[in-house]
Amino acid sequence: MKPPPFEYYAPTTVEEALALLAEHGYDAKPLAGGQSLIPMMNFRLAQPSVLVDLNNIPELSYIHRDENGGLLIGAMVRHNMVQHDPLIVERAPLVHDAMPKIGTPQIRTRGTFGGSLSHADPSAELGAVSVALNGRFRLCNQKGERWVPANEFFVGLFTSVLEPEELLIEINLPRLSERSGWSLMEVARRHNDFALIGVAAVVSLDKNGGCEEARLVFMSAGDGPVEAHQAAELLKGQKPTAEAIQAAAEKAASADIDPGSDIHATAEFRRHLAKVLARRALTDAFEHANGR
Amino acid sequence: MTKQFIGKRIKRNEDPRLLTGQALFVDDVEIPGMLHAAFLRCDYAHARILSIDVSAARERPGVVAVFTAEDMGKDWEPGPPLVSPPPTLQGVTFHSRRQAPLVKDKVRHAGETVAVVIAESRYIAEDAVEDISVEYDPLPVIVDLGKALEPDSPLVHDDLDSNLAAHLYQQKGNYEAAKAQADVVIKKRFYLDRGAAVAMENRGIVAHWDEKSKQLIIWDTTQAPIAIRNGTAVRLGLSENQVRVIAPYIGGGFGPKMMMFYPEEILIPWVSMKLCRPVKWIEDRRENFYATTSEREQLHDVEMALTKEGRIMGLKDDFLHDTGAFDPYGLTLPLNTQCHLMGGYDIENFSSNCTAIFTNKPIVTPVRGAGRQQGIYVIERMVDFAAKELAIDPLEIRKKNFIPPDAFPYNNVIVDQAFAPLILDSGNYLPVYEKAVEMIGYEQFVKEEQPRLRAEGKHVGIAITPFIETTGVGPYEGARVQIETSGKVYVSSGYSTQGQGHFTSFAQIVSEQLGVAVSDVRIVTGDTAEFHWGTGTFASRGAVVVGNAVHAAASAVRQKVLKLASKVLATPEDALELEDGKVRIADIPHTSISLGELAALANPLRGAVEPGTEPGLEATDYFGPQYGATAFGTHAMIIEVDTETMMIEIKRYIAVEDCGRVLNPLIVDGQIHGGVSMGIGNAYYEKLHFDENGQILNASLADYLIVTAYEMPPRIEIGHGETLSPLSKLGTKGVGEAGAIPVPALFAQALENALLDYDLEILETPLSPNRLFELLYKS
Amino acid sequence: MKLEGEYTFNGPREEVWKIMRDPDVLVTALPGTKSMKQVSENEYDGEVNIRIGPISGSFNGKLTVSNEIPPESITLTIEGKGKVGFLKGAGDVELIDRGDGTTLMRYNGEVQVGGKVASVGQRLFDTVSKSMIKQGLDKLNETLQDRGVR
Amino acid sequence: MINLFHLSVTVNGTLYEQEVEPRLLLSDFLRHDLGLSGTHVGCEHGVCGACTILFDNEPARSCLMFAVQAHGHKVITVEGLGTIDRLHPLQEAFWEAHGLQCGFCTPGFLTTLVPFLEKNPDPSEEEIREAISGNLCRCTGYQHIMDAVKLAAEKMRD
Repeated sequence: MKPPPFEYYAPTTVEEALALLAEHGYDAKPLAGGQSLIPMMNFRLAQPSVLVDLNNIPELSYIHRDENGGLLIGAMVRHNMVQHDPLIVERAPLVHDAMPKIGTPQIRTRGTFGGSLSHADPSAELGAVSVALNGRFRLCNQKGERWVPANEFFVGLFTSVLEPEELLIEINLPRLSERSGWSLMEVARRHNDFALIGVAAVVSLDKNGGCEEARLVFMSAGDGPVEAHQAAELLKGQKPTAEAIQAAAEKAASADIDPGSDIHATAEFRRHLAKVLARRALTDAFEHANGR
Repeated sequence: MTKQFIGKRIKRNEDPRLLTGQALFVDDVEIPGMLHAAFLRCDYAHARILSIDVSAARERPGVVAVFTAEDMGKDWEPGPPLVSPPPTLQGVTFHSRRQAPLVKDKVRHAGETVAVVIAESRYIAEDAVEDISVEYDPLPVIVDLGKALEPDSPLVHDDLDSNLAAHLYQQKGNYEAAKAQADVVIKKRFYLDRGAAVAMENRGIVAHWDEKSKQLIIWDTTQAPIAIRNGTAVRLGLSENQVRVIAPYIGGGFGPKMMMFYPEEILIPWVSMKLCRPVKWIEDRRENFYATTSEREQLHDVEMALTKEGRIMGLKDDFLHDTGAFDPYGLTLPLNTQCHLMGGYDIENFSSNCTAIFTNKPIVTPVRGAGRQQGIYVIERMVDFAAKELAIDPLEIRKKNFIPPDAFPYNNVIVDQAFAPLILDSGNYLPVYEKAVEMIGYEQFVKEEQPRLRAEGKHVGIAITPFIETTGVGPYEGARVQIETSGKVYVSSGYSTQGQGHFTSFAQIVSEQLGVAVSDVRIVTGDTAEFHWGTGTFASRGAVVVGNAVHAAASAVRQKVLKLASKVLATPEDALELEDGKVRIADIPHTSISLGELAALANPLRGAVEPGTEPGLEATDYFGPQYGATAFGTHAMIIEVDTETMMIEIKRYIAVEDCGRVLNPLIVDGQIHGGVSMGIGNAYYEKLHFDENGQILNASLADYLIVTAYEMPPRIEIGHGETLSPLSKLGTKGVGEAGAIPVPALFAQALENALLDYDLEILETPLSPNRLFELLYKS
Repeated sequence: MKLEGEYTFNGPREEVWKIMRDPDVLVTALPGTKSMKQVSENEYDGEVNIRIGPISGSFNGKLTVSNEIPPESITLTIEGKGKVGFLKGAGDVELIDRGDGTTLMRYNGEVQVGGKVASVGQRLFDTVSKSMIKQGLDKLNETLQDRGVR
Repeated sequence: MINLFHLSVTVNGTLYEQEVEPRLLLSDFLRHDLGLSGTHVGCEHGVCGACTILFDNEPARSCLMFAVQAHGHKVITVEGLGTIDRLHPLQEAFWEAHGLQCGFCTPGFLTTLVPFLEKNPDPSEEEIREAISGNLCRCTGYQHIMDAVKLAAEKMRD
């Protein structure tokens, strides 16, 4: 199992990288952590003729505060750096919770935040998490940049709005509002496997303890992160009682998601799991919210 | 003689090299000028080859040669059968169909080799494989065991009138008569699906034909180097002494590395001779799922006849066995299954038809457990259902039916995989069983803990499953033991090792005889230049068959040592003792001579050697048992099930084993741990998913789920019984496969117990969260 | 793998039928189709390059049309083969005149994938086939609009 | 059109300079070009963990990196941990606790665990399980490996 031949470039600045992508366009593939791309190349399912290696671009590796109490994360920050970063713990605890669920310890030392998002795998944690957190992505090409909300970034299986000559440069995660809570839950065959179903929940409470906003985003439930809008609508303004949560979970599982079947789980089993996890995650998230 | 070494937890001789990356595995062999092979394997499971165009591949820079079946000319010939059916059985039908090195006419399972590319690097070889274009005529595919005998089923082998590969019938007593007198007869159908062995090291071969010396050296990840040597010599028209097969350190075997002949095992040496260049082929992981054998698919229709008190009067089991597209391994697996269908129980009447079936799936040969897991699954499930039906405590019904200690040797009448009568040599089952019951705290759990946890809404279950393992079968193994003038001992055997700790446990046997440190005994296995005779590593037989051969040879050397020393020290032999690498006079320890000095004296440069004496302190001996030694064990488990997510957690795991004399408890424990982990995989994680086209839908380690540290119980608590086998001096029995054998039956019992309120009836393995969901929510 | 579903075209049945049976339209509609040429009345040979993110594979194959009852129903059979594996499938397509100028398509079929793609990519099949069918039908619908059908 | 790349990498303290094809996997470079065959290859799709090496002191899958990517970096393989006469405490612990059988997966466990134990001198059962969750072993059932890690932690503490 050896990868096919390709041309290799190792730019040291974003400018160089964008120039190379512009030059080679559709045939080129940016190489971030490579933990998803290289297996596909070893299987020869992916045969890019040009690789633009982003691992030598220091300017893409940082975690900063933004002026609104949120975070700015460089696309090439590696998972294990995120996992142990105090700023992440303080300002994006949901991301912190997600980290141990991503791949394996060895994958996390190479895999990158931006690489995972750009790969747009529907079972990836970070996609669902950044949608749940209302994240925004900064995409650049040679001509300039654009900001895309996370929930508009993913357009299909392994497919995002990224154009061939474009790079995801930076991720912005806004700070959670007061009295908000979060939860991330997954069911997987083995500890490290892709989730059969996973869900990220972010909720906030109004001053009367009612649900101000709820965002429920599923993994492995469609061709990208799947946001349960109808379930969220049900909860809005409601007191987060067990009944309200159950109703929302059922709505999410029956109406909001469109899971597929594979050898590990039928669509039916996935819907069942989605209902269970949505209930558990919402309950957990509202408890968090009440806790502060 | 005091046991100084045998039975001690001694750390392994082989480890320092393995721990520092200094051990030689097949893919570590580097020879100047070595070429690399990659195979074109057919995607279709059943297809006629219309044409093959390799021209583009041949033209690619770096490609040295490309071979198809046509190019092999008269050298093309299907591999020899590994095991023929038992001559001792009457009325056996057996259609021997063997895999070819490269497919000529039609492909019979996905992954069969169609062409081989030889290039300067593996990378280029794989590029060139993509250059080859083959025109196929895809044929209808038969995958389903239950449908393969239907008249309209596609035929795997056109020259046969059905997909029946073999049929054999075995019986004991008269089942029908017993059934007529029974109070109750229970009927069930069980389906057991296929899993893979997944040794962490894939297969690999390096062949080096040296044109000048006319020597062929083969490094092969085989469990049977001697047989490979002999077969290769015949196939390539060489004398056995021109072929040296080396099975170096091997990254796990678990059965499938014992198969003659894998197409690659014929081809790579053949190519090396054709090109007069060393050639390396290393199987990749995806290839491994198609090209390496796997096991366990069977369909059982079972009847059990009992008295209302729960005595088993008879058992009838007619089953189908999937043998894949070919049957080089004969009837070993079905025979093993039949030999375990009665478990450790005293059952007077038994009747079993086994029908082996050809399907368009990869070849089936033994995988750790080797047909035994299926037999134990069936009998233990049946006993569970019987207990339920008769409202007898599941522990009581088992105790009631165990073969009593005074009934050994117990003749089960039918024949085993070695075609020897299935005689259970020895055993004392009840204490082992009760030890497991006690270790898991059965009483306390069912009386207090379980009700309390159930009240909290938790679904917790307990299970206790006994089993037997027929081990240590013949025909024979041998060993040569030699004391070198350095005082160190050198031992060779035709056996091969895949991590079982042979270099240590065999050394302990030698140390016991010769009084040398275990670390001073150097064992060499798996090199046909070091020892000429042997069969192979299978059937949990190392400690029994090789162990006793080593013991015999070492005692012979001990006699030579004593004889010579008594002359040198002018002391009668019975006054001498072997200790610390010296021979001492028992009463005056400071008067001694080292084994090294004796070895030198035994091989003098001058002077006369007495007539009749051989030079050197060396002996070769062999051991072949009349029949196998049967081990016994009982595993117990406490499990918790989340009935919403179908996630399971094994809270406790007990394994009590009686494998006769334990040579090294550390190693035995390790064998049990490993077996159990594979068994847990077979119960809930591991399944080869074939679609209706014979495609494996999970031919990667991302989708074929072998357990990680997380899926294992917190601890496997191990207990031991020690009923020595009367069949050998050491009294050893095998334990290599034991751990895996009872687990699926145990797991099913535990699930049913945890999910009492759902009234589950589990008739299949492996299960999965998805399958459990269907069982719980769709029935 | 089973494939079944419904799709609504904003156009009359006859028009939908027409574009469905027009190879030039199909080339643009079937995702990744590079070429398609009619080899007999009911057979088309084509080359398809399926690309899903970094994964790509080209298949040479045949599309066969049978049980044709214009403009109501048709059976499509595909067979393709490439370096990454093979695929074969058959499906019945039914067009129902909604009577309001729109047409309901019902499709029901089975597709099977083999080779490398099948053995390591199975978790993606369902999602891939769903999205490819949707892409294709959306494209057809667009063409329908472009042709100014209303 | 194969463009060779100049690779300069420090492996186990030795600087190696070599021209390599971009597609050459780091695992193959270490094993076959440098002859450091202690790094084993079990799946080549990043699941089994046998090929784990230390890349700038972090455990990484060498089958999921190209050799060119190691340019200017520091790699440590199992050969760099200890020698037969001077075993690393972790290697000693694996030996004493029988933490290996066929030994094929072992180098990957060792390279994964060395930095882990440096960061976690007194790890809990759960932390150890997590640490080795990316390494598959078919022989041991992991129990003796868990024992070995605890033993190694003790050894490394004093």
